Amino acid sequence: MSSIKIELRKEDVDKINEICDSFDNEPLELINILHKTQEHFGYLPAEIQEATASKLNIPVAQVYGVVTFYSFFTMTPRGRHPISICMGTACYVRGAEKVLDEFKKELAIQVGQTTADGKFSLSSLRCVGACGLAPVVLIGEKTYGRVAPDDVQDILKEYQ
Amino acid sequence: MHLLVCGGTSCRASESALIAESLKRELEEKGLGNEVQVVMTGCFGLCEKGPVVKVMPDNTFYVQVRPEDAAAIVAEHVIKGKPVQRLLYVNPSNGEHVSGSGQMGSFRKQIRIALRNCGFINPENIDEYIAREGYAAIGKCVTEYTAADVIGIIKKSGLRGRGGAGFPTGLKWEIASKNQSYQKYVVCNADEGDPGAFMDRSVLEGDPHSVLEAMAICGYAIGASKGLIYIRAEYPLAIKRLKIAITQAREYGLLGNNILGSDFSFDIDLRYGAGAFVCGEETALIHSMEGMRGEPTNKPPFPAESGFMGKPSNVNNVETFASVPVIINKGWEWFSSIGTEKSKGTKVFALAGKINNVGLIEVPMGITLREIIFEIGGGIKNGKRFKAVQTGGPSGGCLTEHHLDTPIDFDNLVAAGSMMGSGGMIVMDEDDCMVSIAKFFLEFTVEESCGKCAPCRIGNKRIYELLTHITKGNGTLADLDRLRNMCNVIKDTSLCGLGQTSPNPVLSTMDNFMDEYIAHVTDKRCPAGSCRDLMKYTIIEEKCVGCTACARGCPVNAISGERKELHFIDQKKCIKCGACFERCKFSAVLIN
Amino acid sequence: MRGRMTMETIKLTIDNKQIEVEKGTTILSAARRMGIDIPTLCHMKLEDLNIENKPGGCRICVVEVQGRRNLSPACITKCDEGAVVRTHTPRVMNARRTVMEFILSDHPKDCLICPKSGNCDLQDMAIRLGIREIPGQEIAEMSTYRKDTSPSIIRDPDKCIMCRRCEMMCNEVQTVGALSAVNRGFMAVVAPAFEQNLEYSPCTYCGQCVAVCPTGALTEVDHTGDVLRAIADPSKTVVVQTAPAVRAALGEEFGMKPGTLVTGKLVSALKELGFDYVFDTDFAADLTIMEEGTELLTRLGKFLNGDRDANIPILTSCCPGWVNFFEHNFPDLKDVPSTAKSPQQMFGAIAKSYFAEKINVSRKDMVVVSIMPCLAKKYESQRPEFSVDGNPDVDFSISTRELAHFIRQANIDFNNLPDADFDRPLGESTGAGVIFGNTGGVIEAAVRTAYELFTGKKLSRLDFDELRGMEGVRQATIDFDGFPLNIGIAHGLGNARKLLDEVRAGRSKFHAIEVMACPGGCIGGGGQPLHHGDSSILKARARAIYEEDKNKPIRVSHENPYIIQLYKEFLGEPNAEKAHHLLHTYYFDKKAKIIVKQ
Amino acid sequence: MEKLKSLTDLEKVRAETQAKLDLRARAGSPEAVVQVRVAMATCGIASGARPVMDFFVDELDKRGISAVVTQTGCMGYCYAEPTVEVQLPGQEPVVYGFVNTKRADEIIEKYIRNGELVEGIIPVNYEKID
Repeated sequence: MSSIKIELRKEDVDKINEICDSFDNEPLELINILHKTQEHFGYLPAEIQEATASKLNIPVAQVYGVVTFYSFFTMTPRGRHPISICMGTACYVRGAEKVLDEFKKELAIQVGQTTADGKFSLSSLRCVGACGLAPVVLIGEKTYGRVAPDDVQDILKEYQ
Repeated sequence: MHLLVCGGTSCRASESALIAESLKRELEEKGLGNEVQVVMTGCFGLCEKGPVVKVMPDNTFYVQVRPEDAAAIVAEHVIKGKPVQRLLYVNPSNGEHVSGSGQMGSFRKQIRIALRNCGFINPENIDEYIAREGYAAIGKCVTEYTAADVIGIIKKSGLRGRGGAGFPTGLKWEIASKNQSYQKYVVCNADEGDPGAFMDRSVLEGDPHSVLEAMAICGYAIGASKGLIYIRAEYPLAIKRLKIAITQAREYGLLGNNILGSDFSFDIDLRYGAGAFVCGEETALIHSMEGMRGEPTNKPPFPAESGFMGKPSNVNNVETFASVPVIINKGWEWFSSIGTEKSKGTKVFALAGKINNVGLIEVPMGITLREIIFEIGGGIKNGKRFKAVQTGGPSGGCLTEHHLDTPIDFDNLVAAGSMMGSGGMIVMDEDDCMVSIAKFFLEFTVEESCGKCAPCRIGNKRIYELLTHITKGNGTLADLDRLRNMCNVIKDTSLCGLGQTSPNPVLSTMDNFMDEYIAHVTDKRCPAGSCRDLMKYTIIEEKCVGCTACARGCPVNAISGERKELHFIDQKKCIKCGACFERCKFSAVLIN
Repeated sequence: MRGRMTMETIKLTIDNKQIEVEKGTTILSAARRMGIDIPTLCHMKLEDLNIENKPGGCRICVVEVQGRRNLSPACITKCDEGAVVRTHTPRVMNARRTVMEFILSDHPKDCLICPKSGNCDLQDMAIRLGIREIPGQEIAEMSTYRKDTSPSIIRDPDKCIMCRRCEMMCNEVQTVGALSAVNRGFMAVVAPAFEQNLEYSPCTYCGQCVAVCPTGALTEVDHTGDVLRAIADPSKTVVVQTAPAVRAALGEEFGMKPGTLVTGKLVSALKELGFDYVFDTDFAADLTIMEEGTELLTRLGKFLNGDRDANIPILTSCCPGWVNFFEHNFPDLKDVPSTAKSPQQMFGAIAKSYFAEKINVSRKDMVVVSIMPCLAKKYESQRPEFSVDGNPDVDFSISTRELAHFIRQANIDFNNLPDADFDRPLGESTGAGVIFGNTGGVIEAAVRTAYELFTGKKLSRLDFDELRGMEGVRQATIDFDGFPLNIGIAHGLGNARKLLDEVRAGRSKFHAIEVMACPGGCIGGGGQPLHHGDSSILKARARAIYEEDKNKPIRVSHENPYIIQLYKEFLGEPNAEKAHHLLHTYYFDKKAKIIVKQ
Repeated sequence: MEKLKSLTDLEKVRAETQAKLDLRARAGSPEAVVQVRVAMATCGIASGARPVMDFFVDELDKRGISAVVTQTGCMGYCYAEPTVEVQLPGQEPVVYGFVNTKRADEIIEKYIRNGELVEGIIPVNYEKID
């Protein structure tokens, strides 16, 4: 019940206000607003959620409830090279789990985490729809198809 | 002149390479090597009649060709221009030989209705859509038909929702049309989330206008002026093309006020999903569109009564909408002539898994799994044995050999313990452990459950844990009873469709592959050899030469043995990583 | 109200018995009307208060409806014509049991040492369904979360069963928005933003979440140990005050009928417990009326003289949950509420000055304990502005529930205690002080005094029925001898928000507004014996309060002889300097702030 | 773009576009061109369709072949992505699978220039409805 104070840079506050204004500060647009905000900031830390809630005049608990409901939203910054492993059924039956395990082993992080140097982050995602290439791995914008666990080291080397 | 020889996997297995060689040899001998070329092609989708040879440009089609037939084809057809009668395809309906592939439509297994423009038109060019009768259907509706007429056509066409349970589309529209309100909404569910399904994405990327047009038709029918497309944020290309399409349609006045000079006005906006499978459920989808957590609510009230912003809303999925304009253009009689008695038209499937021709296919309802898998799909990859096909994604079940000849439609799939779902079709072979497959789907459900109701939130987690327990070799027969009971209760008591169907992958694998479950719990054995914890690595005495490669490669030093002597794996230490198996050059490591 | 018209009715069969109900009735209420008690867990309905929680989430109330593929939740399924419903078939019983096993498999099993033990809806349900084992518990992971202790409320989210009652109270009824469902699936739970402590949320500590929590996930901070130690300390003089609503509810904890007044036994028990002086917060309520009433008349005078800055309407300020609420949500209006402290704090201030001097005890050797129906009082007593050199005016505030525990622990046979009287001077009160416990009571008490002071005439009647009742927002105009005084009343913070929005917009027609954070007022406070969703309990307590008022020989605050004496001996005049110093306070802007970094 | 205010307006756009497309495809017509359609759905792009499309655009231009290269949606042959459909004037379109820049070069030189079919054709395996 103590008064909450959050610190943000002016340009960040301005950006959040601009995004909210562009949706007429309409709480119904919360998900679209969060999409835009995450697109800009890369992630949705607590301060940004506070500022968004304050601008939209809704409880921040509600914003947090929404952020934690949808897997697309993240509160941790992603790595410079975000790695996503498709865990769709087609990829799964063609061995995506083993590929994921290999990435975990090589990077020593779990799904949802970022390496200490901020270089890589690991996530699994639902079908990307490239089932013909299963198993599929996305690093940033680049797609790797028919990935075998043995390929993982070589793939990571591209980003050394 | 070209001779096309099918080089698809299953034709290749039946000597298509030899056929091509023979043809080339015959042509060389006749001095025609330069004029007639022999070309290997991809699969014709006719594997059962393979190998096939097609003669271009006259499109003659030969089936079940043998290398020794090459001489006849060259001598008769190439030189004399007379088709070799005995090799022609026989139309099964009348027993006649068919020569041209143009007359062979009947043996092509696929009909493209929802996908009619995908791969033909430039999706970013509205003129190309219009050139293929685009927006003629909405034109027809606003000028010739009343709203009731349109609903009548859709009802009579027999179109059922392609998103899952197959609710009759016309009926849905009718209910929404009867609920009076100054504002109603047409919602397109493009939150395709089944792992292994991508047909909606393909339609939106390849033919976005067909969805826009259909939504307008629906709006006209139910009396809505506003459409919303709820689309996954993970589909950036589809979003981009939809935005372009909406802009172009607005520029032409095909969206907006007074469409084509009529009194009817309709416009469409996009709403983005944010990665929650449960938002495919229509009440959850509506809450998500309202900026809230995508938790479903009890039905009734249905969205047709109280949907987006509490207003009557009609929700259909992408593929359903994509089928609508053609029905208006070509008539309900045409549409309802395709398919089975209770399931009309076609269904798009995303065929994937252990199959040769992974792809997006559209087939008439009533086709058999055998035709899909062994003809269109080109059979099982690497010549393995077919084991099961999973349809309906996490809500569906596994179908087996017994179901291969069952005509596929909404009701037959449900009767077989699966469902149509959105149309993912994952083929599995002998190496796939069905307990693990069930576990895979439950892991997905656990991840995607919204958490609102107890059976889905906790029950699915408990099923997942028990399946894990079983795949680790710790299960008992009593656990199987408990598993089944939990599944039945979750189905019976969950709040929304996600929970009500989530145990299906377990129940259907239990129904069809009980022996595998029993092998896991009583013999502590995984028949498919895929459950790592149940694998046992041993060294075959007769084959081991004592090279020490396995021992050196073992990450946990579980292998002992002197050089040139028999090695031994300590089962207590073994972590079943398989390194020894991979390293042994003498196939002396046995997995069982 | 709608006129009497023929309701469309529906006939259906439940457990082979026919019933006819109004269209729209749920299976649950139809069944209950027939005496079929379908068990529920998440569902909660407070009749007449317009409060209902029906997420349909727990699935305990499922029943079989002929022709439906799946079982239906009785709480949200409306009756259909001709429906055939069965509530205890093997299929239903198995489903109910299995679902209950699921819920329990993700719930800690420390019932023996849980603060809710014996008073827990989940425990009762496990007993009712005869759960004897939880199959698979040995391989079942439990969802666990960080615990949180605030000045008033303890959260143990491990025990949350996602019934959503607290979320509904916090958001829909109170519009506080401190709690929300967060996460998804197995890890879904109700929590403040970022799963942080309530202290860093807009929580008002109204305690309505605690009042409705069916498990031990939300409980009060227990201060009885501190009180016990203070009593045992011979160097301390321990003074206790007890709030009006406590006497109308405490009996329930000892098996008495709701609405039983236990004032005399309460005093006896407190004496048995060893408090040196047993006083009544009602005394301080009378004092509040003197101060607040005077403030009202002063502002009204200015207002009637055309002063637009007179801060009319005046808002009551006795409810600490409400004070927290406007500090968070309406800081721009912080000059509008009365500056009068709450009765609890007035009592503390007077006890540690006037009374301490009287008995010659130094401030630091006096411990003031309050028995409150309220959890926000715990926080209020800890506000720094209510202390002198770090010594709080009220040392400990314990709830009605804590007091009941305390009495039991002290081996006191409450039911057979003789009645006793409060000590003097701070134990004497009027009927006006008593009715502070009900919604509308503060303003009624204020009207009784203000009328006589404003008009100089005696009231011909003391019961203002137009100010009473359970409607969330009420209004009345009282004729102040020709001047129509417009009064607004809200209980439940969501209702208060409606009135405050009008004040903010300058559209309010009221001269005075009473706000109580809790539905029903203090009798429905977050520290009261749990009502378990039965609103008839709240209504019985309200009746008891009015009954106590009726039985009091003096029923207007300014006639309380000890109040008169207090002003004469110590304070001087209401709102005068000393009174102002001791009995008035100021408010803070607690809205979340964004600090811009350069 | 002009707003289409009636069915007649719509029909006009349809007829004009269709005529244009027909002219492109008709052998001997003054506007006859080679038409290359690259399947550019997510799966195609993921498999490398974009560089293939760029290759066709650049190389056909460089090699002086009058052609129209457009993108289109998924053709359904996911196993054979990237897929490209080539239509020579007056001929049935032919779909090639597994097209990389090397195979694109072969398609230009052999098929587009000389009409010789190249290995890797994907036969049409479905019925059209028009």
